[in-house]
Amino acid sequence: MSFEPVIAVFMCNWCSYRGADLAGTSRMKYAPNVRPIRVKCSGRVEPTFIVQALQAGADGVLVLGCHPGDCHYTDGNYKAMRRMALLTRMLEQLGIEKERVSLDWVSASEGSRFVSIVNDMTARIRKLGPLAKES
Amino acid sequence: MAEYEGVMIFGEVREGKLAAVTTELLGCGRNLADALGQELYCLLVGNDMTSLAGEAIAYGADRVYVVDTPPMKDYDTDLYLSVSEKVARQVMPRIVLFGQTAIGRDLGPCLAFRLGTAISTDCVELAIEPGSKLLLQTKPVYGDNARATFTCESYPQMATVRARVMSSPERDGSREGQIINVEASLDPPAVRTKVIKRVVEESTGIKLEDANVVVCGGRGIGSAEGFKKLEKLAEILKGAVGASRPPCDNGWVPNNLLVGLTGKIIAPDLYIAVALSGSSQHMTGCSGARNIVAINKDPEANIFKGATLGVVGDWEELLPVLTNKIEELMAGRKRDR
Amino acid sequence: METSAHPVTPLKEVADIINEAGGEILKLCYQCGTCTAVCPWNRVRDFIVRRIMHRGQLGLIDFEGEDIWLCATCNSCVKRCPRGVEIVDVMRALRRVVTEMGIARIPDSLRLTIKNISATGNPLGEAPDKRADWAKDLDVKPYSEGTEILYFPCCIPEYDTSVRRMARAAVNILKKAGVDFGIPGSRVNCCGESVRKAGDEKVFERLARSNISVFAEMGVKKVVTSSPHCYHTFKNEYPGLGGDFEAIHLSQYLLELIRENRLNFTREINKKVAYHDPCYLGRYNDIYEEPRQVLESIPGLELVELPDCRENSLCCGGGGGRIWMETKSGERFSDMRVEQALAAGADVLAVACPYCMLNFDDSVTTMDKGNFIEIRSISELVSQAI
Amino acid sequence: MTAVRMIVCCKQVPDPEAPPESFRIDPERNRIVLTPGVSAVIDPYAERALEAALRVKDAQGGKITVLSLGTNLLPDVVRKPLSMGADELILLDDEAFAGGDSWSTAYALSMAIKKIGDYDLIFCGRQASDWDAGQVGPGIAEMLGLPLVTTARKITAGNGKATVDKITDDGYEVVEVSLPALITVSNEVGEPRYPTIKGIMGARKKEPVIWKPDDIGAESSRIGAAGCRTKMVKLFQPVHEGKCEIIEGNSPDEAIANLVTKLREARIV
Amino acid sequence: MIVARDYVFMCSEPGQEIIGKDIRDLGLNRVVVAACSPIMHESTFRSTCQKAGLNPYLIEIANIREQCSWVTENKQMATEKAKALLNAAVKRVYYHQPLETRKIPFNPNTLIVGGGIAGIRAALEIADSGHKVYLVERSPSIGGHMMQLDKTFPTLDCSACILTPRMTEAGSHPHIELMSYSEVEEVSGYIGNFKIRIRKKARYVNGDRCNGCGLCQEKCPSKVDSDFEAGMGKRKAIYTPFPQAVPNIPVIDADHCTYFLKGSCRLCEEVCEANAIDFGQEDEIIEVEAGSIILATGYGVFDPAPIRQYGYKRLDNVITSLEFERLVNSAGPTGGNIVLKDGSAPRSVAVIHCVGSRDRNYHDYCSRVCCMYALKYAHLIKEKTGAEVYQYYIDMRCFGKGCEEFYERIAGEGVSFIRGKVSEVTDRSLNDEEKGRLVVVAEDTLLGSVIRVPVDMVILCVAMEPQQDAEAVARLFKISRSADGFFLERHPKLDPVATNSEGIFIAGCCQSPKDIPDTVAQSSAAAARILSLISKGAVEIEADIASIDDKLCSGCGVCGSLCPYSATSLDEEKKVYKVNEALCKGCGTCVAACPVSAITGRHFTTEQIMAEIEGLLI
Repeated sequence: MSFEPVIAVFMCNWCSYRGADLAGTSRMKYAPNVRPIRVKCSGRVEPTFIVQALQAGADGVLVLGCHPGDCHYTDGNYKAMRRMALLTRMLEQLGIEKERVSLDWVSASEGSRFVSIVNDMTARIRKLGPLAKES
Repeated sequence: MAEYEGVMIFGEVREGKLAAVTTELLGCGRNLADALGQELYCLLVGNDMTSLAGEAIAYGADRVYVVDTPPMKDYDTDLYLSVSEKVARQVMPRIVLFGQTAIGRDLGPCLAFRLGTAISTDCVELAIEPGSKLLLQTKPVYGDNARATFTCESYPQMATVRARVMSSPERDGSREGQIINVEASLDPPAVRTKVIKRVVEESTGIKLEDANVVVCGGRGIGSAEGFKKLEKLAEILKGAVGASRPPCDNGWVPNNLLVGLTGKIIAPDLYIAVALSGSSQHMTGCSGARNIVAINKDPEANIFKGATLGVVGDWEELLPVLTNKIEELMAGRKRDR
Repeated sequence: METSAHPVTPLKEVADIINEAGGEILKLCYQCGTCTAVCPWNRVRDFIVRRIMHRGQLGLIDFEGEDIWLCATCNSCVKRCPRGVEIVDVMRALRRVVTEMGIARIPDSLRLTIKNISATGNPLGEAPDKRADWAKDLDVKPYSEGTEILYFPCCIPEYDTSVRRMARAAVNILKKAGVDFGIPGSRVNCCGESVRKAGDEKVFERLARSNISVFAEMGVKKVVTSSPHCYHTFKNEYPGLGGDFEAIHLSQYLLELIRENRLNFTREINKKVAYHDPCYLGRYNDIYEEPRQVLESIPGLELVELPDCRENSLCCGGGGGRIWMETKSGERFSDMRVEQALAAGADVLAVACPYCMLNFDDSVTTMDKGNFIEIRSISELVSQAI
Repeated sequence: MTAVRMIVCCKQVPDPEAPPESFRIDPERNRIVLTPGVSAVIDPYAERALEAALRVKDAQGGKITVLSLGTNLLPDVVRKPLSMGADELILLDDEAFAGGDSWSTAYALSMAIKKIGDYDLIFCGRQASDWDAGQVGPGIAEMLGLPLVTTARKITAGNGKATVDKITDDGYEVVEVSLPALITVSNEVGEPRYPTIKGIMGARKKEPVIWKPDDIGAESSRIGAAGCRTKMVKLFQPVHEGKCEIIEGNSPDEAIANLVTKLREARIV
Repeated sequence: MIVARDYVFMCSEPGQEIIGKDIRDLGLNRVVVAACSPIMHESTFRSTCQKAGLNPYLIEIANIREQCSWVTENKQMATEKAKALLNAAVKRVYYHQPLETRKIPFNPNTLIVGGGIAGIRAALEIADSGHKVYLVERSPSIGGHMMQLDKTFPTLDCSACILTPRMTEAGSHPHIELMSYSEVEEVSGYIGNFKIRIRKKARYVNGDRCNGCGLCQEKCPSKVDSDFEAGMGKRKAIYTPFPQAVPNIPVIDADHCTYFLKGSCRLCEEVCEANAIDFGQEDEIIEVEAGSIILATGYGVFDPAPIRQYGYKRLDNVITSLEFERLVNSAGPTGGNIVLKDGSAPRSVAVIHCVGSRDRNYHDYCSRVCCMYALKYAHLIKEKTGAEVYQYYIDMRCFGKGCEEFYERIAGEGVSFIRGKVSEVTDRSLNDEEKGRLVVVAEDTLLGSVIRVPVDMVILCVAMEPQQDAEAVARLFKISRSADGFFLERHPKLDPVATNSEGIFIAGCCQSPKDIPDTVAQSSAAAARILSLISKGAVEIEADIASIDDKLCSGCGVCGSLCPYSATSLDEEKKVYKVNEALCKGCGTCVAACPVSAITGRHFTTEQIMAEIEGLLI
């Protein structure tokens, strides 16, 4: 059997979580590999959450927020973006491929976009293979 | 196998005369017999054809086996098979040849199987291999994309021969030979087929795709009247008229005469292309022709690329001359017979 | 089918097969008829594209009829479809059903052409080892590793003497510009575009994969094509099958050469030239400007526009395998196009596609307009002026 | 009217419509080499034989068993008769059958037909488009002792006999033949039908029966290459002169005279 | 864990009762519900807990419907995922703390943006109940698109006649502060306490002095295409868009005013007896406060020029529907005469539906009103000119009250209906009949043939589209837009009036294309929602906000610099930062950024999230 990754998805309460809900109410189908975590804003996602997720067994982490400019809290998603840059360096130090973590935008009306992002991510991580866990 | 000796050809009768293919077979059989240093036999089956045995001798047969009886008037597989089997077993020829005709392609294989030997059909070349003295039977295969030469080590060695590939010998009325009448001992239960009706279909104009000769005109013909001249030549050659696209488009000829990739794809023996340039579309339709003769005033025309023989010049001058010459030739040929 | 008096039951199976063959997008069609009304066929005869879409939705396609073979894949309808239905793909799917399942006759000429391409790698069924014969006397080398550019003339100019001139002119230009290039040899196949449009996906894939591996083996990085069909296929369809090289159409490349001052125009062409946008360059790939700019850079040349131009260009009728099929006199788009060019007062109808060239040449001949207008490829015109 | 039990012999051949340039000969091994793009098809004459059988079935009802002998039979190809309306497909598919000639083929087929047993009519193509021999039909008839009608273009069957329009050199004959009988079918029978989608769906559900030499009780010395009575000594491609000979002449008359002479010399006219 | 239960409709009354009973009977101190999305029913279950005496924040929801069972094809995988989700919720709920919500006062003033029929209607509803409304309109007068329309379907009553009384009412209402020629520049705050900055553009006319005599407009030498007349007529550089304008105070269009362009003229100033012209006027920034906001910004009109084959702007007598509205209006530039560019009356007219609507290349959606107004045009054309009318439609959509009946009536008037989308409007003629006319080419899909109809006038029924600045407006008010670009409602069925931003409502065509009755209904609904908020007098604010542990805070100020609401500030005395709970919205940015982890984001604490992560990735 081929490798099936586990992907933790942090979603902001206002846009992306609702976008994911819309995918559900529209009965779209997507990879079952994702594990959703609701936060109020993508700006709340700390790098340690992501590292924790990777350590706890996730092969990839997706952070989804509102589109730039559309943040419910004005600019939380920009802050998430800046934190992402920081995180990338951290991952390098930890020897984790930076492709395993991705930040993207999904609005409340973009159920199908959510689906395609999730599916793409799953495919990408599937290609990368399982994350070598520190023993 | 010393007991198998001589070359036997199966003779066919058309309109009270020896069929053209039979004289061709006699010519070819003669050569084979000479190569073997053996005799040439002709088997004639039919009714009321006493004079023809002599004809067969005049064309080269040494011995003629004649089965002349009313029930044999017309061809019937079972009847003919039983008498030819009888003759073959009796005479034990080394080689048996048929024309590749309706009869030949029916009777030939049946007889071969009945005699427990093999046959090559539709041969275009026959020869005796000098060493083994076996019959080399060459026939086109894969739509004439290739030719194959066969031999067969069982006897008699049999083949059917395509019409018009062998030449008829000159008739020599002074030749002498032996005529042997064979009793047809008919076995009625063996006849399981019955011909109810025979229909001769008048071939009013030969269909383009079936014609052995096609005279094809292009845009240079210029008019429907022009095509009349092509028709005349086609008629003399017992062929059909074709056209490239412009004449069809212009309504000089009906659309079903279109030769080309998008029209009829034909493979006649002779294809005479008159005043047509020979676009690749058109060439695809006629490239199967064995011989292409092109008449065009433009020496650069594409048609010359695919042609075997070409004449550069104005078709209106050349065609009437050609038609006359061919007419003379054909008339002469008729007189020869 | 059209006149069946008894009730016809929609055939879900057929609809499913069409879907499988790649026509699933046709479900979106809401029957507005835009496709019919923009289809050039309807200038010469009825061809109700919309009805085919609806029949396809219900599975009531008439596979025996000629309708499914008419589409010249000019893409006019697709460009305008309000529902984004890829009508050309639907047509392709219908043809696939016929070619793959063998449930109806493929028009003879098309069938033979597909077999030719399949068996010999070119539509004329000519010997593969004669592919480079067109350039025998031109002192051109076959492509070898390390050469910058593969000039890909398309099978038609390579094998059909009547349009050979467009490829020979291109060679002349490339040589004069000092371009390091080579031409395809016997291992290269037809790009497969028309086979694919004719519905033979398998043959297309085989040709494509073969070309891709031959190109890869020879280290081809950049291909300049004469034909928009080859260009489109290399650029948009080969990558999906593993093709990894750059494709550029000759007209684009000529403009590059002109901009880099590698072509020196020494002669004037004092003629009115109308440029005909080929479907596969224009509507498929949005290349409208480069060919015009190349023509405009020729000294003395006056460019005139035809009434149906750019994204509304009138198809020559040669796409989608139509080049291999008979089009009745009076129904040929190329005749209309030549009329348009004549009406526009053009001395030359400039083309950028071998199919267009074949069709227009043919139209000029059958319409007997050879004394009034010339059909010239852009490469010929440039070659003449340098 | 009783249902007619029919057997149709169908051969898989390289597509005869493939262009000549796709044919090459391997002179070493005396074999035809085709480019990979040449597909295999049911021999067009055999397809017409099947069509003739289907028409009998349409008219009188009946059962059609298709019999195919060969090696490397392609499922998609040999299944076609099923989708056209045949009821059953039997394949004689074994390496032992390879390299046969008309004799060994007719033998193997006749053994298979014996095994099938119940039949009224056997159909073959008048010849096959590859070797154009036209012997297998007569051969089977001889081996099974059946009456034979060759080159048929129309067949009606029933009441223990068949009425056949048989093509002759100058027209046709209407022949009555007692059943069982073997008929070879000519192309004049007309275009074979196309499979219907329903037919294709139905055919997908039918599995062909595969018989090996032992299944039909065939002697190994009489099948395949071992059973050949002919030997191919040479296979070659006729040389087509690529060059066109331009006939010259000082006048049109002379040019044409030269042309006609050439034509005559070459025995073209 | 004490108890696990399975029930089909947990959110139903009996379902909730099960939870309540267990809390009471078993003394539960945490509850996990594995059901639908928390967006749907978190508040339901919170109140269930509250009723049963448990703090509402001690519940956690595992979303195993929208984000699990509905989206997963493989049943086994779905079950695995559901297990993980449930496990996470259980792990997380352990760290939940009881939290208290608090109430803050609600400002009863309302801001309404957009003075079309939607804004006017809502403003009147609210103002009539005695509450203050700020009605902000971008153009010089309220009235919106409805003012431009001639007749309204299906009743055919005069649009202006029914609208102007409402405009006047709004203009003079004691509780409505009308701010025309004004635009919102900045919005801050939150439900109950919005602060809005409004730019009042310079009119160069003193509204207090102007008596609306109109002399200035008469004398002004500079003529400009009138937006109101959809380019079919002209106005002056000093103008009111139309005679019934509210307020009836002209504005000077500085871009076209001779004085502003060339430095001299001032004719208007000369003729104004009231001395109302004030070239020195400048834009004014006004700040207002409001508890709630209604966006009624309306729609834009699709420009059909990119559909080149229809010839708009290239061919004379190809006009848009809005242009036709002005052409046919008796107050319009032709006095209501339907005429061609050359002044003659058309003999036949083609009306093309769905121009820019239901078209992937432009807008996917149906604009909903075109079929009906197209029928109205047929009637008006027939009535006024007797010309032949051809309706080119794809589907006739006549679903409103009285609309199907209207369709029937118009059909009876002898209009030709051609089912097919027009492929081309051309002036290239094929015969004498077509010469000099417009030829409409389409497949009549019912006939199954392509037909060419020569006509004199072509009316393009253009799509309604989001206002050009819809994106900027959505950003300004922090609301979302749907895929089509219109403002997104909170729920497509159950809450079409609210947005995802508390306290901000939408009404009319800024939400989606709709006709006048639907617009008015939605406006009234928005007004009702606001009145209910006002009547509560206070707004509950979420408890899940930030708090700073002053023992840990180093006073670095990172939180203050990051907070979009400036909700943290330095306690000068303790030298630590503190949270202003009325301002904090709980986004958690500061929590994530605090270098010494002194800030806790309540209900989304690091422990809670960590526990959830761990639980998810079993």
